[in-house]
Amino acid sequence: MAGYFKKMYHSISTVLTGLGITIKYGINPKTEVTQQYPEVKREPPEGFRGKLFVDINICTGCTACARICPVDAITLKTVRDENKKLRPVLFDIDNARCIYCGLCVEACPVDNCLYFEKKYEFSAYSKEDLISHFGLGEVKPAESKTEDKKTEAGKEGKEAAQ
Amino acid sequence: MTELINRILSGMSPTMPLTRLLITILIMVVSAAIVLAVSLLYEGFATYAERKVAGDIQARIGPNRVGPYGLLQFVADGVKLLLKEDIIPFYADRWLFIIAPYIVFTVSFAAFVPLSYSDHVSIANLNVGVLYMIAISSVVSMAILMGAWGSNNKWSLFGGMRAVAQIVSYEIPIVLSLLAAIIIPASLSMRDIIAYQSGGLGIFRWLVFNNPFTLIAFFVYFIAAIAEVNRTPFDIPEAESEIVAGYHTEYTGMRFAFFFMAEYGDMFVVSAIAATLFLGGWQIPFIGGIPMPVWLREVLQVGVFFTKVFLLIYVMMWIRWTLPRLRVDQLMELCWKYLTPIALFNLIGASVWVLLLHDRGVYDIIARVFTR
Amino acid sequence: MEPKKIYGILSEKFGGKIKQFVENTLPPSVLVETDAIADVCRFLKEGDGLDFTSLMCLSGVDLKEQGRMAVVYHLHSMKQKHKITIKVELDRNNPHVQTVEQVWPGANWYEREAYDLLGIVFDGHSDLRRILLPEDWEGHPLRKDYVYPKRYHTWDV
Amino acid sequence: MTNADEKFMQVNMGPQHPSTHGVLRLLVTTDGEVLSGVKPYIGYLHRALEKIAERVTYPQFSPFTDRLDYLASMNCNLAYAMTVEKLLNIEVPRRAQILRVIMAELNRISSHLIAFGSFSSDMGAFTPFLFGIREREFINDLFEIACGARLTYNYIRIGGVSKDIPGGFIEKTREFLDYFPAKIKEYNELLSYNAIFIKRLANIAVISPDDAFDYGITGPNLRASGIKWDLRREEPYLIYNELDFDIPVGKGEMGKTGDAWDRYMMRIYEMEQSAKIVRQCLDLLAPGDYTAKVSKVLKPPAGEVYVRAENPRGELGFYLISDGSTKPYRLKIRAPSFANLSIIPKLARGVMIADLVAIIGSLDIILPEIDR
Repeated sequence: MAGYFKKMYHSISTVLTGLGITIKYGINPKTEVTQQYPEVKREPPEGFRGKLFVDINICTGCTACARICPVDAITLKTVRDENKKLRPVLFDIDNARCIYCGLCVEACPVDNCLYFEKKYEFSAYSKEDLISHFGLGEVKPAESKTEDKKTEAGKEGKEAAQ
Repeated sequence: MTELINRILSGMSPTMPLTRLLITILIMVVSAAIVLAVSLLYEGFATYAERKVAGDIQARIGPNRVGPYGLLQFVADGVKLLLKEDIIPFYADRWLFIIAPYIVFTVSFAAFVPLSYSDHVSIANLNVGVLYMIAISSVVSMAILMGAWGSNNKWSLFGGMRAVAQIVSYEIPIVLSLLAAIIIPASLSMRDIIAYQSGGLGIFRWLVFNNPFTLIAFFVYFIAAIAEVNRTPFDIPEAESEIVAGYHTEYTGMRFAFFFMAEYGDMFVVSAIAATLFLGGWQIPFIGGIPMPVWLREVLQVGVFFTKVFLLIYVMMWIRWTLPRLRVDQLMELCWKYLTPIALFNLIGASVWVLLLHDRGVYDIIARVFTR
Repeated sequence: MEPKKIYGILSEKFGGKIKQFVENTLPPSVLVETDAIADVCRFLKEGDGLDFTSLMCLSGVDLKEQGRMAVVYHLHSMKQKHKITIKVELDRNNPHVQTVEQVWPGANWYEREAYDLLGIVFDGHSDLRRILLPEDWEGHPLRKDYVYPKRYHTWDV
Repeated sequence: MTNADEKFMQVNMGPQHPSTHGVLRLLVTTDGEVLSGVKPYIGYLHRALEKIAERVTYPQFSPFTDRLDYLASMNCNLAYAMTVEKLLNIEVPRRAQILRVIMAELNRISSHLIAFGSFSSDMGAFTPFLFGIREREFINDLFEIACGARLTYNYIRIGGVSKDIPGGFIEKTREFLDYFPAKIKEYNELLSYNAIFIKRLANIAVISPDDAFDYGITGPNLRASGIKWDLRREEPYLIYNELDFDIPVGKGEMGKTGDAWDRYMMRIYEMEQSAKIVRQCLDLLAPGDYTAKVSKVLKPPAGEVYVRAENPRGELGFYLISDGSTKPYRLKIRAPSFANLSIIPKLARGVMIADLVAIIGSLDIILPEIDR
């Protein structure tokens, strides 16, 4: 019988303790931590991995980024221009495929060439719209020798990258 | 309302039985429409309040997009539910499946009828008001089982079975604890019970303070009432982490909304019973004795009644967002091992109190000591 | 206990069934004859001072160049705090090995996984079904010569 | 579904069920509320990570480990990096080691916060989940400062970490560590010691030490059974042997040792210990290199290693075979949840449906890791 009442006391006291905590939050509006997203936007910190951006004018066309990409999100096509320099005519980054791992940014040998912007809102209505095109388009070629440096690696990665 | 009808009809010639009948029906329909409108509005705001309370407790804001402070959220929800596809499972028992939400909703709506909202505002002042409430709220369990069985879904069936077991069990402590209060005013009419609780600074004549037994009865009733309306920690019939959504797993759109609104309607009803029987109903605390115009008094009384009910509903929401859920057998254990015996002994205690001291409560005794 | 010593105990008990001790793996491994694996495992679990309480990992490996398949058992003792790798090598065309499910019940799922992905059949297993792939999947993807299907039911892959 | 024995009913719990923590399907055979057997079906999230590993280079696989146990990406990164380093014999600089410990332990806290939160919502209490998320946001912010991502960090790399922590990280972490203990106290008062919660969990699904060994259960679930086994102590990696922390073990405070409540409570205790470790590491942090010199193309010598690390959910093991090329020959991932889940058919016999939810939640499984 003593156990019966002890149990009852235990239940009631712990339930009341819990209720005490929740009411503290319930009546104090200062405890609210929600951010009103579309109105209030948080500033991403330095080094935030947002949308990839390529400064195409200083790109050397080395294809290091395309080779390291585990999910094959970067398509790169280079042409030698009249100075025998490799120029990227096609530089597509498929943002739908990108997993924001940052391997390409680290692989890029040129400072401030390939980097993450602080942009995190870039939804689109179709998958094609999610591909950002950075390529130079037509470059006056020295000789019509194009190289397609699409890597084999990570072909299966497509399915895994979400 | 009967009085109203009688008053109108008394001015008419007794030779027009058809007109009398029509007018009676008209008045009934109009008053039913008013109750329906008010209860729908209440249910809408209750869903908003539920979400807002949950938000407050969980350190977030809650609905704030539609209308000022998100107040029109329930309209948006309602429109959304109306536009949802109405799915009836192929293997469902169509008849049961379709009729169940209406029964649940009708029942919860019908329970608004005998409530006494103020001295003169009430739909029907039944002399068996409390009995009527208890009886009609039991029908819910049947309707839930109909819906659950009709869905032809195993999770629904689990929910339905749980709901019936739970509601039937918890009727007992509810009735026993209500009895402990009713024996003092010795009436089943809501109005009489409230009228009995006047005076005493407005609060000390409330039945909850009448004697220690009614105080216990109030808590027993309130706990059992939470179980009766299937809310956490007793929401096992729709425990979403266990049985998906319980009895309304297969319901969509407006049919689901009926179940949903009925839950809030039931919340109002059980809180209103608690307010009526234990917390003095529409009795205005402290300033009840001050003379004032009738219309002001009526408005104040309605306001006070709703305030009490909403406070109790707030407590229900507060409990819901705090506690984890009990298991089925533990729920039954709570009912049969704790609430029912306590309510039973409590009833005996209350009866002895009434037998010895008649209807004098603790306040009366203290007041008598001091006035002597 | 040192892995070398465990190897000593094992070869003393099972003789020729214990084929080889490979030290340059981590943890060092013992190569066991295929038909003795269940006995060896039971001994490893119940033997005095060995107490390999748990099977940490069971992996199938396709050794295509050698025309073999291997099943690798990473064992660990939480009582004695030592660990060892046990290996068996199977015929690649008809990989069969005894189950160790009776020794460590946890092996059940690992063996199903090895069966699913590599097609290694564990004799005596209580419930040898595919575990990760759909039951009607064809082939065993972790084999080195696995051909990717073009279609699965109505989907183009 | 046909069943020879009419007494039993077979129900599919999942793949879409609110409490199966992802896409786990359990074929449940029940007699009313009581389960007579459970058959788990997994693989709905199979992404063939082991096959992918054979097609990508060593550094390229690192982002995929994020997606193993996505609630503890840092720990998965760490285990993978350690595996490859073992193969390549890379010595990691001290600063990188300390940073790794800080990240791993912070991630352990954030993972346990989710475990705590999702378990509480399985048990029907929603508020603790939101509270857990709130604190986790704090840690996510820290990670975002450190590496720029909030969920899939890919921060710990072969040879060290991807970049040094920026200024302000240490202060912010200290701020979190000062703020956190009060919150743990709040969790305990709100949930851990709540009578209903204890009643739901005590003596449920007891895992005896022998069962735990047999099924290869590791991590908090093993320690809850009373076995003091933690890789951070038993096989110290990084700088764990210099740090002072306790390994909480289950003592059966509320029932038998190794019951669901013990398993739940291990996570609360471990959060406290992890906070303690992070505090010590912040004091130890001295300037230095954040990564060892690692060549761009990794070509480990042929060989095989099995390396494991203590993840929030148990021991994550990588069995890596290298054939001397730039790509792994075979990578087997020994996921802790895989082993932890395999005991469910044994535990879930003769318990109730609500208990099954408690068992899944208390084992704290995560499906991406199981299905790989």
